[in-house]
Amino acid sequence: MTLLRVETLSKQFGGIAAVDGLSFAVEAGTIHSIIGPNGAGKTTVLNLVTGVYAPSRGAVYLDGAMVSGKPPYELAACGLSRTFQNLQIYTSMTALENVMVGRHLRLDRRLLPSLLRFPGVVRRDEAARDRCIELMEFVGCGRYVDADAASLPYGALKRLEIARALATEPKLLLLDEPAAGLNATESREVDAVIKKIAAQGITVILVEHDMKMVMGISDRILVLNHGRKLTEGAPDEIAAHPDVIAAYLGAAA
Amino acid sequence: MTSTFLQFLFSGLTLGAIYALAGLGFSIIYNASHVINFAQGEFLMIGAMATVSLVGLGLPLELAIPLAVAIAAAVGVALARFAVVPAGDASVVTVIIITIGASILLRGVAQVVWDKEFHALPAFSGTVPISVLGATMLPQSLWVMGVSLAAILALGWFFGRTMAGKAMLAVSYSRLGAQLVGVPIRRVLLTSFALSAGLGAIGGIVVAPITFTSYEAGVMLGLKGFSAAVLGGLGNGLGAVLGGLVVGIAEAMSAGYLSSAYKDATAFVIILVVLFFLPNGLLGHKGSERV
Amino acid sequence: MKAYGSGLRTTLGAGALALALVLHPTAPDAAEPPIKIGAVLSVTGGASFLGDPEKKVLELFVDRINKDGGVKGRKLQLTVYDDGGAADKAASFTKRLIDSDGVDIIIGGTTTATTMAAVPLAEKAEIPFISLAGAVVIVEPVKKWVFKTPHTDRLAAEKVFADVKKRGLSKVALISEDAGFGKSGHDQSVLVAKDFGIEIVADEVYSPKDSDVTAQLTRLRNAPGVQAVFNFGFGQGPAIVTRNYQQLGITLPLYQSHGVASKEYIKLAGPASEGVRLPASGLVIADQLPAADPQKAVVTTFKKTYEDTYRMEASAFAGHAYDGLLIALAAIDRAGGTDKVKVRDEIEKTANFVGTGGVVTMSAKDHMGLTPDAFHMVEVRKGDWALLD
Amino acid sequence: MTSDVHASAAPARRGGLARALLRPRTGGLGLLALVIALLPLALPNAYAYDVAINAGLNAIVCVGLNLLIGYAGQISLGHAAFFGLGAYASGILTTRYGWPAPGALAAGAVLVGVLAFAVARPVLRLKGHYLAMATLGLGVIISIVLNTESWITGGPDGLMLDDLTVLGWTLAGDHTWYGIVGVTLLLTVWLALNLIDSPVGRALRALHGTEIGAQVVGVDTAHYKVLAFVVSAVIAAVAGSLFAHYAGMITPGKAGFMKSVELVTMVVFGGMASTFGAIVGAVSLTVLPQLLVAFEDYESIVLGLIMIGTMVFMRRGLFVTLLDLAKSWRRS
Repeated sequence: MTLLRVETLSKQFGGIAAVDGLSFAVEAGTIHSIIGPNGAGKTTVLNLVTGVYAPSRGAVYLDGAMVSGKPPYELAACGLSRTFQNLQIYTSMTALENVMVGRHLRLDRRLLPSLLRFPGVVRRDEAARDRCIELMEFVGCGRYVDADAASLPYGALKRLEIARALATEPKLLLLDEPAAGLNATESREVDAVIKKIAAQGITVILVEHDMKMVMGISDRILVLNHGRKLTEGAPDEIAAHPDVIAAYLGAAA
Repeated sequence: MTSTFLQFLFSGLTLGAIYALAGLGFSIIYNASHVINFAQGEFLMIGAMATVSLVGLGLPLELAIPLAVAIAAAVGVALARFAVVPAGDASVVTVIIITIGASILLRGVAQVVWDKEFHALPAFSGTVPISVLGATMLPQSLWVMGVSLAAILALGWFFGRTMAGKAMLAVSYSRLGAQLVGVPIRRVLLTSFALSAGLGAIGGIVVAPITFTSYEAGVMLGLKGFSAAVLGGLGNGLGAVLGGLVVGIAEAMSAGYLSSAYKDATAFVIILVVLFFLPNGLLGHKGSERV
Repeated sequence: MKAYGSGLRTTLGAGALALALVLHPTAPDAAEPPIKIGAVLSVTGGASFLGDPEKKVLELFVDRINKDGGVKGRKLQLTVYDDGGAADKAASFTKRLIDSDGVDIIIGGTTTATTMAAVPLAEKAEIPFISLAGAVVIVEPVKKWVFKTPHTDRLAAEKVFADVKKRGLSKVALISEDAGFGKSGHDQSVLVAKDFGIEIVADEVYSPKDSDVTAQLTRLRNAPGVQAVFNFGFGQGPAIVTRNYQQLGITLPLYQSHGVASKEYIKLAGPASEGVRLPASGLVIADQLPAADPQKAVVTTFKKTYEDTYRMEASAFAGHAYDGLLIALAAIDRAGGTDKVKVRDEIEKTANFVGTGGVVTMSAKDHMGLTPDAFHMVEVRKGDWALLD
Repeated sequence: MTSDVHASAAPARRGGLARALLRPRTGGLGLLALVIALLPLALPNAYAYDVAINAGLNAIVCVGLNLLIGYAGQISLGHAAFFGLGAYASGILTTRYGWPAPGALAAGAVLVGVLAFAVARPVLRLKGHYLAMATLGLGVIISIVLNTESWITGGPDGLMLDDLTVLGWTLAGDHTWYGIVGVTLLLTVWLALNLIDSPVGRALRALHGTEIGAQVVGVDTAHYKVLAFVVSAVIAAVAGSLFAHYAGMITPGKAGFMKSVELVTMVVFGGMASTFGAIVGAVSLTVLPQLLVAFEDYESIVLGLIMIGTMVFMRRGLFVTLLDLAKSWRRS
């Protein structure tokens, strides 16, 4: 079953096409990676899919319904969640509170009950707290529960974003370079977390430079170059594809 | 009919040029530090009050003006050195409060050093009105407009052609980037305050024959200057001038055709409407969020 | 009463220095508690050019009277608070004077707004209160504990309209400052215009800090049938009006209010002020008063004392504070102490008191005690005041 | 980052009673109640009560404004206008139309709420200094209307109010007003603390950190900014109503730009994103000018120096910096 379908998607910044007529589809329950050299338009694709940017042309369909043009918070309600290459952490909150914001849509967020602290609000908050602590343990930053987010090391913040994204209970999770800036051990740990997420039935779109990780965990890989699809296929097909090698090695080929 | 309209327009241009001069200083400091200096109006006041008192001491105007500008620039540097630089990377609002504190301090010093009276400077080229198609304008208004124009040209030259100006521009685009290529951030900041205070003082001096001056004169000029700078687009000198003219003409037209009680309100309504459609002002750069 | 009044007049003639001696020639008894005088003035802010001289006057004369032994053998103790022109601060400081400092009498309220904020407090605490602000509302209706020394804006409007009428004109355009003094003056002008058969043909306002009013003046000039213009305001505004008036080449007679009756105005407005008429108190034209004028001695002495000390012109506003202080002290002297009820009664009985603002005779119905005669119509000629009547 | 955030996030059930007492909603609120209850012992006269009541009223506004500035990260240089509108609504409805005071207070709050809601969305699209400009403009426009329409507002001289009567009882006197303001302050603080530690409050703090980061987990950032704006405006309006009845008069100056700046200064001075910091800021900057009167002509010089000094050396505000200092001192 196709969860996400992207059709002739284009995005222009001042006349320059960052993404140009891109089409692809993501099957439910798979790990679908997007790779490509720097400036290929990977992050732009993620921003277009999650509603951070509005597409110049083309459309995005989630579960068959057109969702392009919707703002990110509405897409979150549709089951889309993501992490960021440049971390988007709420630095004035604790680590746990960061994850709890991920529960936003699942909590009583009306003004009056919050102001008057209705018992229902408290009860659901408590439940959310427990759930979020579990999630933090799940991604491997359980020991930072009470810490200020600003005091967390970089690697932990990357996981914290994953936990926050998971807290929304997404159908589709988009990870933007979750291993960037991590050392080898940390990378393997994140690797394992992604596998566990996929095992729970959550579809994952992964943008990553760490080829070892991508080749190891992806069901399917989309290769971008200059905002266009270079090729798409299973990891072993991609590894052998001459265009991919050329693109990565530069114009020499 | 035409002469009435023309009279309102002259009135608006006079006001607009005054606001533009007040607004320019906001832009310079904003460029170098992304600080909104709420003590900017006080620089104008210091320039005018210092000139008044130096003239009172018997100095000729030609000597009093550069001295007063130097005094204001020194105050500007001191403000940057002792209040803004030590604040370092404090939040925007914190720095705003610091500059508000500075404006209170400078007004306090002014009322002790000088007095609480209103003072007038003699008009530079007399007070015989210039008549155009039945409408009149004072020669001093031309001085104000001329100085605004000269300031814009001088700033254009400074930022476009001199090393110090380019360094300042570099800082406005990327603080870190500028630091990496060896721009002395701190000196740029101090220079920007000196420049902005000096320019403010010149503005204060040329408008003093029209508006008079007192230790509190900076409050109104600061507020209007801030409005002009924001309306035009922060960090854009040409924008500040354009913003000043829009506010000034809006006030005069409103006082002339609508209601003198609501002229300030009309100006603010225009500012609000412009900002709703152009959230970064008339000539401001469109900021994009990178994620 | 009469004897006292004339006694005081002679002392004033000899300067405040002699005042205390006549009031009480014996040396003060150290055991006597001081007479506590409180003042809430707008020493800073938009009305600082009113409040600052007021404060200077109170300090100067309290100091002098103390040097000469005080009143009834008791020293004066002055507490001045600066409300910065803000009404709520004035209310707060008035409370402080009453509750914390325990003063015997309050002088001040530089502006109408600050006065009106303090009035209910003084009434409630039953403490004599002498305001230095202009508007009629302060003493109309009469409030038991509240008095004022300056002329009202209504008197000024009446004086101006009488002069307009004398010139055979009847269509007047108003331009007033959009704040306390100007607004109140404007309202009073509109109110009394009818009594003089004067028609208000145009009505414009400006903000206290406006730097150009040519747009408003252009509208006034274009008003049908306009014969004279009357500007009610104080501070820099009237000077800007005057300059813009000349710039536009308007030749109709221009009247200003008593709010700008100081040399400062002529200095700021420059040659544009030639021919401008306004109502002024005797103090403003001290040197031009005929020798026979009852105020001549008082205003000349006051002016000299103040100007010798502070090296700046004694404005009418400084005079209001002087009048307020002396009326208060005279009442305390007559009351034989600081009993608030007695002092209040004595203030109300003030009669033929010659102050800088005019000759004051109060009554239960009149807590100001000045008549239109207290004003002189003056015209600016060659950069100085010329007395018209 | 801040005291409130620290403590509120700590799960109480794991900390037990001692930790619960350190939480702002229990310990902090209790301490505040204690201070309010005991302060009268140290207030020698009516003037001291007056300062305390004004400090309390400012604190109420600042606790609300802090939700917007400190927590949601949106500056407003126009909040005095909402304070003023609340005050004028009370004044006009009770004196000119004979409304009962509680009805007038509620009407003022509703009016301000509706007005704030109407303007909030376009205004809050703006960021940083542009937002500051727009809120400033909004405030100035409102204060000009209050100053000009003297047929109903009394113009520059202001409006006089009668004593507050509720159900036949006349509420007057410093002690009564101290009580009213004290209880209102406690209530406001309780509401603010509740809100901060709720899904709504977390959404506000999240969007302050990063708007895009908040949006992708489902936070409609525009909606929550509007919410914070409206809530803080309504709180300001209520405080304004109380002020008008207490002071017995209201002038346009109370709604003006300078008052707005003063309010923001209080919030930042005490410490942004800290409810108790806002109170400390409001109280310090209400009391300070009263003390500085002793400096006479040098008053504004000293005030300016104190403001600069505090913000340079305690960038995060008086209360927050001192609290952090106390914490690190205790730890070491």
